[in-house]
Amino acid sequence: MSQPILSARNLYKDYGDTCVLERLNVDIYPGEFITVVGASGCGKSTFLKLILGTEQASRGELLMDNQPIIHEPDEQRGIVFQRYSVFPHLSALDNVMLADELSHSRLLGKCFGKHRQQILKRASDMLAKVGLSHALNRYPHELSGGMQQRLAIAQALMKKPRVLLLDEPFGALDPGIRADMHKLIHELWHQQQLTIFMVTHDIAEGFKLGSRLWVFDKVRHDPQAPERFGAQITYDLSLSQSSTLKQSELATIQQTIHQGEPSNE
Amino acid sequence: MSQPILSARNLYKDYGDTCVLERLNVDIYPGEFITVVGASGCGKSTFLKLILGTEQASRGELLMDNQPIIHEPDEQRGIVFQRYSVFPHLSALDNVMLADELSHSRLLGKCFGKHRQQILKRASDMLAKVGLSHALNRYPHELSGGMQQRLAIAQALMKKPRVLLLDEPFGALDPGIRADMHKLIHELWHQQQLTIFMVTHDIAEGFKLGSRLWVFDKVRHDPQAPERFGAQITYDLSLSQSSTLKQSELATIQQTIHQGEPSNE
Amino acid sequence: MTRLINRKPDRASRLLLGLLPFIIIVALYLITSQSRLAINPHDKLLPSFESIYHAIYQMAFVPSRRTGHYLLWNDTLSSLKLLFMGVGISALVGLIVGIINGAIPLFRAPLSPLFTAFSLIPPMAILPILFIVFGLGDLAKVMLIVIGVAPLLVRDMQLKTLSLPQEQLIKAQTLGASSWQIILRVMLPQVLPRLIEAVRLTLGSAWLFLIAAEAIAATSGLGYRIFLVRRYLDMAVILPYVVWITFLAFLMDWILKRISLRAFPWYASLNGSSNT
Amino acid sequence: MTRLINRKPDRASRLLLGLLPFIIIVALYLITSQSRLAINPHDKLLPSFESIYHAIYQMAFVPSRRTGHYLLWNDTLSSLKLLFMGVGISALVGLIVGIINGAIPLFRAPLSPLFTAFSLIPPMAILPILFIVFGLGDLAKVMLIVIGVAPLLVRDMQLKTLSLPQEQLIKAQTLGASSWQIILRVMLPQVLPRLIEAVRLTLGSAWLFLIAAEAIAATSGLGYRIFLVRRYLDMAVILPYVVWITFLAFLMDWILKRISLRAFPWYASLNGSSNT
Amino acid sequence: KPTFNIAWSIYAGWMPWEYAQQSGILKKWADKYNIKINLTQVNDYIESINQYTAGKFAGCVMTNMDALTIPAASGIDSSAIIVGDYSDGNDGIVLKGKKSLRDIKGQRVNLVSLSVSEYLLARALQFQGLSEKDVTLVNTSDSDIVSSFQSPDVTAAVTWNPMLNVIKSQPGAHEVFSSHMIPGEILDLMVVKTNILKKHPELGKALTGAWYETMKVMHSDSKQGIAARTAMAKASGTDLANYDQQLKTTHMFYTAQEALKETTSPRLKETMSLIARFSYDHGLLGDGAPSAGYIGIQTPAGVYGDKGNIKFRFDPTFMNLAASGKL
Ligand SMILES: Nc1ncnc2c1ncn2[C@@H]1O[C@H](COP(=O)(O)OP(=O)(O)OP(=O)(O)O)[C@@H](O)[C@H]1O
Ligand SMILES: Nc1ncnc2c1ncn2[C@@H]1O[C@H](COP(=O)(O)OP(=O)(O)OP(=O)(O)O)[C@@H](O)[C@H]1O
Ligand SMILES: [Mg+2]
Ligand SMILES: [Mg+2]
Repeated sequence: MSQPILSARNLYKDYGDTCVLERLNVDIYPGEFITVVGASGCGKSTFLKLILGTEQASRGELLMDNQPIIHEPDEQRGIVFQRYSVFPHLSALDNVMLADELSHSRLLGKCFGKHRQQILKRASDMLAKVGLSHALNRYPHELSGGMQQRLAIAQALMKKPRVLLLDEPFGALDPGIRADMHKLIHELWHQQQLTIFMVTHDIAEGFKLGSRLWVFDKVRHDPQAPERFGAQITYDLSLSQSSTLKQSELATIQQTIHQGEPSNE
Repeated sequence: MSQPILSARNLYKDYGDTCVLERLNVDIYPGEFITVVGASGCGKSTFLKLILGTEQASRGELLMDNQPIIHEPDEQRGIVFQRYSVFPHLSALDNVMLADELSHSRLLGKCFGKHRQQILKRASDMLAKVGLSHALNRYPHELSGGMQQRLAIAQALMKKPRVLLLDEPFGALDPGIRADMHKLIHELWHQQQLTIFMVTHDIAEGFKLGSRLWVFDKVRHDPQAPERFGAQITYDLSLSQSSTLKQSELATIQQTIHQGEPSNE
Repeated sequence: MTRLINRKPDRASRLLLGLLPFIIIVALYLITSQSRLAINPHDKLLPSFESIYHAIYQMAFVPSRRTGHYLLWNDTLSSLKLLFMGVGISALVGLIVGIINGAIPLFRAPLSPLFTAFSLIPPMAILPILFIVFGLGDLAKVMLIVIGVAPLLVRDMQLKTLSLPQEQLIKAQTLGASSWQIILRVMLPQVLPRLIEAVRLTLGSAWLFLIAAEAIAATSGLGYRIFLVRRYLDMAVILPYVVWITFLAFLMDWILKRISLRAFPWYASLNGSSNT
Repeated sequence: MTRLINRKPDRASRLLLGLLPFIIIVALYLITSQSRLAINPHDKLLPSFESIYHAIYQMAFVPSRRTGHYLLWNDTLSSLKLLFMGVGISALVGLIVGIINGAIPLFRAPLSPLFTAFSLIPPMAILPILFIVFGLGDLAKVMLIVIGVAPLLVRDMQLKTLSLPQEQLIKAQTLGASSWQIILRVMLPQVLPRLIEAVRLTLGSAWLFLIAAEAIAATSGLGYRIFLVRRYLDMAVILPYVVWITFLAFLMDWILKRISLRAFPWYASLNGSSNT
Repeated sequence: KPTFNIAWSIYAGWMPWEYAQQSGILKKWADKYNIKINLTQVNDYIESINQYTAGKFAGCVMTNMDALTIPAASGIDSSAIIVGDYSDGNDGIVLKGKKSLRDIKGQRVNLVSLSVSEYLLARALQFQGLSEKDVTLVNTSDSDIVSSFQSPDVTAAVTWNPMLNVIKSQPGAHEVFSSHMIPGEILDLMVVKTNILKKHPELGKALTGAWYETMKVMHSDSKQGIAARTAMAKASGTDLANYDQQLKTTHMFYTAQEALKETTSPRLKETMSLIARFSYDHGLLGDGAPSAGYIGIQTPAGVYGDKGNIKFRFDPTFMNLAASGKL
């Protein structure tokens, strides 16, 4: 197997006295599609932020290509959030063109003339890939939720990121549109040979999309001080072998995820 | 069969030149659970508003108990929206107590002493029914989306409405929580012998919950003036017989619903 | 028996109802004015409509004997010039400092408390200091507006910049944007419509400061005229001037709203408050 | 090489950086003051810290020989009394008229245009009229504040009431609420925290009007004192008074913010703007 | 008890009113005539006259010029019952860096427009054979004239005390003209509405009685006199030395006899005609005024202007009573 693109070594993350993530040791290899499930508030987004560089590990290290990861978002790591991922003041085309414009014009962040034409071409192609050819000049608020997420993905892919991070990207979408998006992201994963790390609340989605599924959960509990221990990766399933998963295990996972939802307390 | 609780007679609804609903003729009987699916913008919410009384028919009539329906929301018709259904400035308990307080104190809309105790008792019972006993004193913003919708249902049921209207009540919820809510609403329907009218985007939900499923769709199309013709009820299925539904029909319905979603244009 | 909150007047009655209070006010004025004038025909407090009309005619369409200017237009021009300069400079300061404060924590740390303190100082109290520092010319008046308005705009722009979703900034960074590029292409365009909105909200204060400054030292201007003719209680001039200022204020507000709707079509839909 | 926008000073350096501009201002003052005093020891423009201290001591801790009052406290009390009355009345008017306007279309139709027009009139321009109508006592000063502030509050409350989700009003009606009950139990409590916020925003204008009014007709008050000693250019009194007014303004803002957070815990989470 | 509201504002020659109130002298005289007098201090001089004109006050202190241009021009028949002083250097023109009045030509002059300051300037320019066209007038509020004089772009100002003293003491400032050169033209009066005075002559008696008793106290150099002047100084926001200096340029009529002499002299009528013409030229008599004499001014030496439209009267009745000790 190739070199891991990301590896966590004894990784801890605390916020003050609260331990969120505890002693993570794990490798991610190029081309994997990792889906992450877990109870609400167990630290999934936190782990994603560590990869992104907006948060730093409290102890241990997170390596990218065996180098300490850069503590700031950069072009190697693309991201799509559940919301606010596109720029409301730019049309769909401008949103997608932005990345190239920024790299070609360090001063103005805006290109003109021939350069612009080239970038425009690339951006239109990308928008065509995500099925937005008919909405090039619309503003995000004129797009439906599903179209906005397509746009966000197209925008992120323009930079050819080594890792694409998705934090519940389809959480706000209706079931029908969600199914379309699943198809799209799966196609793009194959076509562009991406490494994808996706957080989701929907375990079915996790199984359906991923090549590998993680479950985050607390192993140790201190009833007096629930914030004392952090979450770990309790299941790490390679989904090609998922058929061997026992029914009882599946039920456990299902339960794990839902225990964070307060309505079931 | 008993008298219909609601009946539409040649009902039309126009907004200016736009015809939204066209010649509806239909009866709803007490105890039915009607689920309504249809493309986005086809007039599902509009029909619900007609029942609620916040909109009036342009032509034809809408009868409740064979009387013209009251053109203003009242206590006979409870409602749960997708959002904004509970009062953010009241705790869960106060939200549910509100209905009784309003009817007992016309002037202040607030009860004290013994009265208050009685109402409090009723409200707590109702909250227990929807599984919110542990969150009596929390404000809505301290509740998860699912809990807020439970609260909204509890609030609406305090008035024992003759018809309970639900406009995509679970549209904003995660799949896991959604399943819990399905169970809850089904139980309440049986226990309280409600007449329920529910709009949804999720066709599976429609089939699973309802005793009768409607599909709204435009029958006639004028390519030059798409706003000329309104939607009608193209399928009206009694779900006890739904097993006889042909696979091809199901596919048609599925497609109908999705044609409104702009991302598939 | 629909509820009161559900009873909606139609367009025509809404218009009529809207005019009603103004008609009542005018009628009340006429009655009291006439009864006062019946007692003392020289009364200047509530002049008759004829004298008001005469005064307007004199101010607007007859050149002044002393200077040869049409006083109303001259006053309006000179006030508007100062107002535009003051508000323009404030907007520029507010935009630049506000964005920098919002974007860069190292600037925010020293500048934010400073501007908060500034925004709390009542500008009228430091008028003497202003006159000493900036003289008595137009500069002092413009500066009074700037000192009164700019700190508010700075704070508003800073808040708006800070309230941009963190996700957007992260996204921009993953697209390779530098700090400067983020300011230029992500923050600036999104903050601009809010600037117009904030300017609209502070326009009232700007007028206030301008009138106060003109009352204290000036040779022309709308506020100057009002406080000058106050010396002989010439309400026939003061009243139309007040109405005129109110109209100008309304016009500016309306124009800014139009501009914002035109230039930033995406903004109105994001933010219901834009039709304030 | 992290980006500038990502470099965040820690608590201690943030505090230091925050103090920095104030230290610079004080230092600059000291230097220019000393150089002026070296040329002319009687210079009143930039008094030394000793004379300022002496003036503060005289104003705050030595009873006036004439009246036996401690002037600073007396002035503060008299100003605050008027301010509270003016702002209080404005808040009440704003709340009541604003909610009624927002709730009942039949009232909104005539009242909304009226208050919009009122809110555009610059109160300074009608100051002479106000004094004539309301006399020279406290009433005129309170009224100036009310006329300047209340229309803004009315509009804000009206907008806030109108912006309550339609769904809530429908829901309340399905629970059997009458118009009055909806106003009382749904609208009023949700609009109250916004009232506090709006009052905070208009407090600056209220101070402005108070100071302007006190300058024209008063026998005590912070604005009065500043205008009285202005004739003698007694900066040793003016400067501490300005700082004191600024501090009072800050204090009031802070207290209102606290009250809002305490009394309406649900509001802050709904509305990010409450930590303005 | 009939109650009367009287307004006054801060000025060297009017500070005795404050003392009369503080010391109880005013109340004593009011009680004597069985009336009640409320004395109100108004910070802004013009506002006090406006209020008087609008009907909020029965009486008000003002200069002869303002009495003509504001109440009288608004049709309020007013009587000056006490002539308290005339400005004898209390109003002045100050130039920065220039020593002669001639140098004022072409300058921007800061003053309260349409006030006695402008009258003083007009008179000064007349002496030099200049006219107002030779200067640019900048209307400047009296309370801000001092601070504005600090700025380099202000080079000329016309104002009155106490501001005048502060400005004069600035380095480089020279007083090039003062009311000392036009004695008796700027008179400071107690003005009462004529109709009220007719109905309640006891108001005039009480005010006049209180005034001259205060004058007596203040004029002496006894301990009591110094205490009185110290109180007046404090009330006007300054100290005794400064206040005494202001009094030096105020020609107070400490006795009723002195005041009467001024009031009954034919010079008063001439002065008033000058002022009426000045006011007419500046449009202060209103747009409807056909001539300077449109408003009749009654003085003991005769009426200036329209006898059928007398709105401003110098009424020596009460000063006469005071002089002859009949109050
Ligand atoms: N900046 C922060 N300061 C303190 N605690 C934080 C911070 N960010 C997150 N936390 C805490 O860390 C824990 C994990 O949060 P995180 O957002 O990673 O959860 P999550 O698994 O993404 O949950 P969800 O499914 O709701 O998105 C939570 O308990 C949260 O309260
Ligand atoms: N107040 C209104 N004025 C004019 N047109 C309206 C109004 N309300 C709704 N419409 C139009 O009526 C049509 C039906 O709207 P409605 O909200 O009932 O659709 P819907 O079926 O509920 O759609 P969705 O699934 O998106 O909620 C839409 O085309 C909409 O634009
Ligand atoms: Mg998360
Ligand atoms: Mg709908």
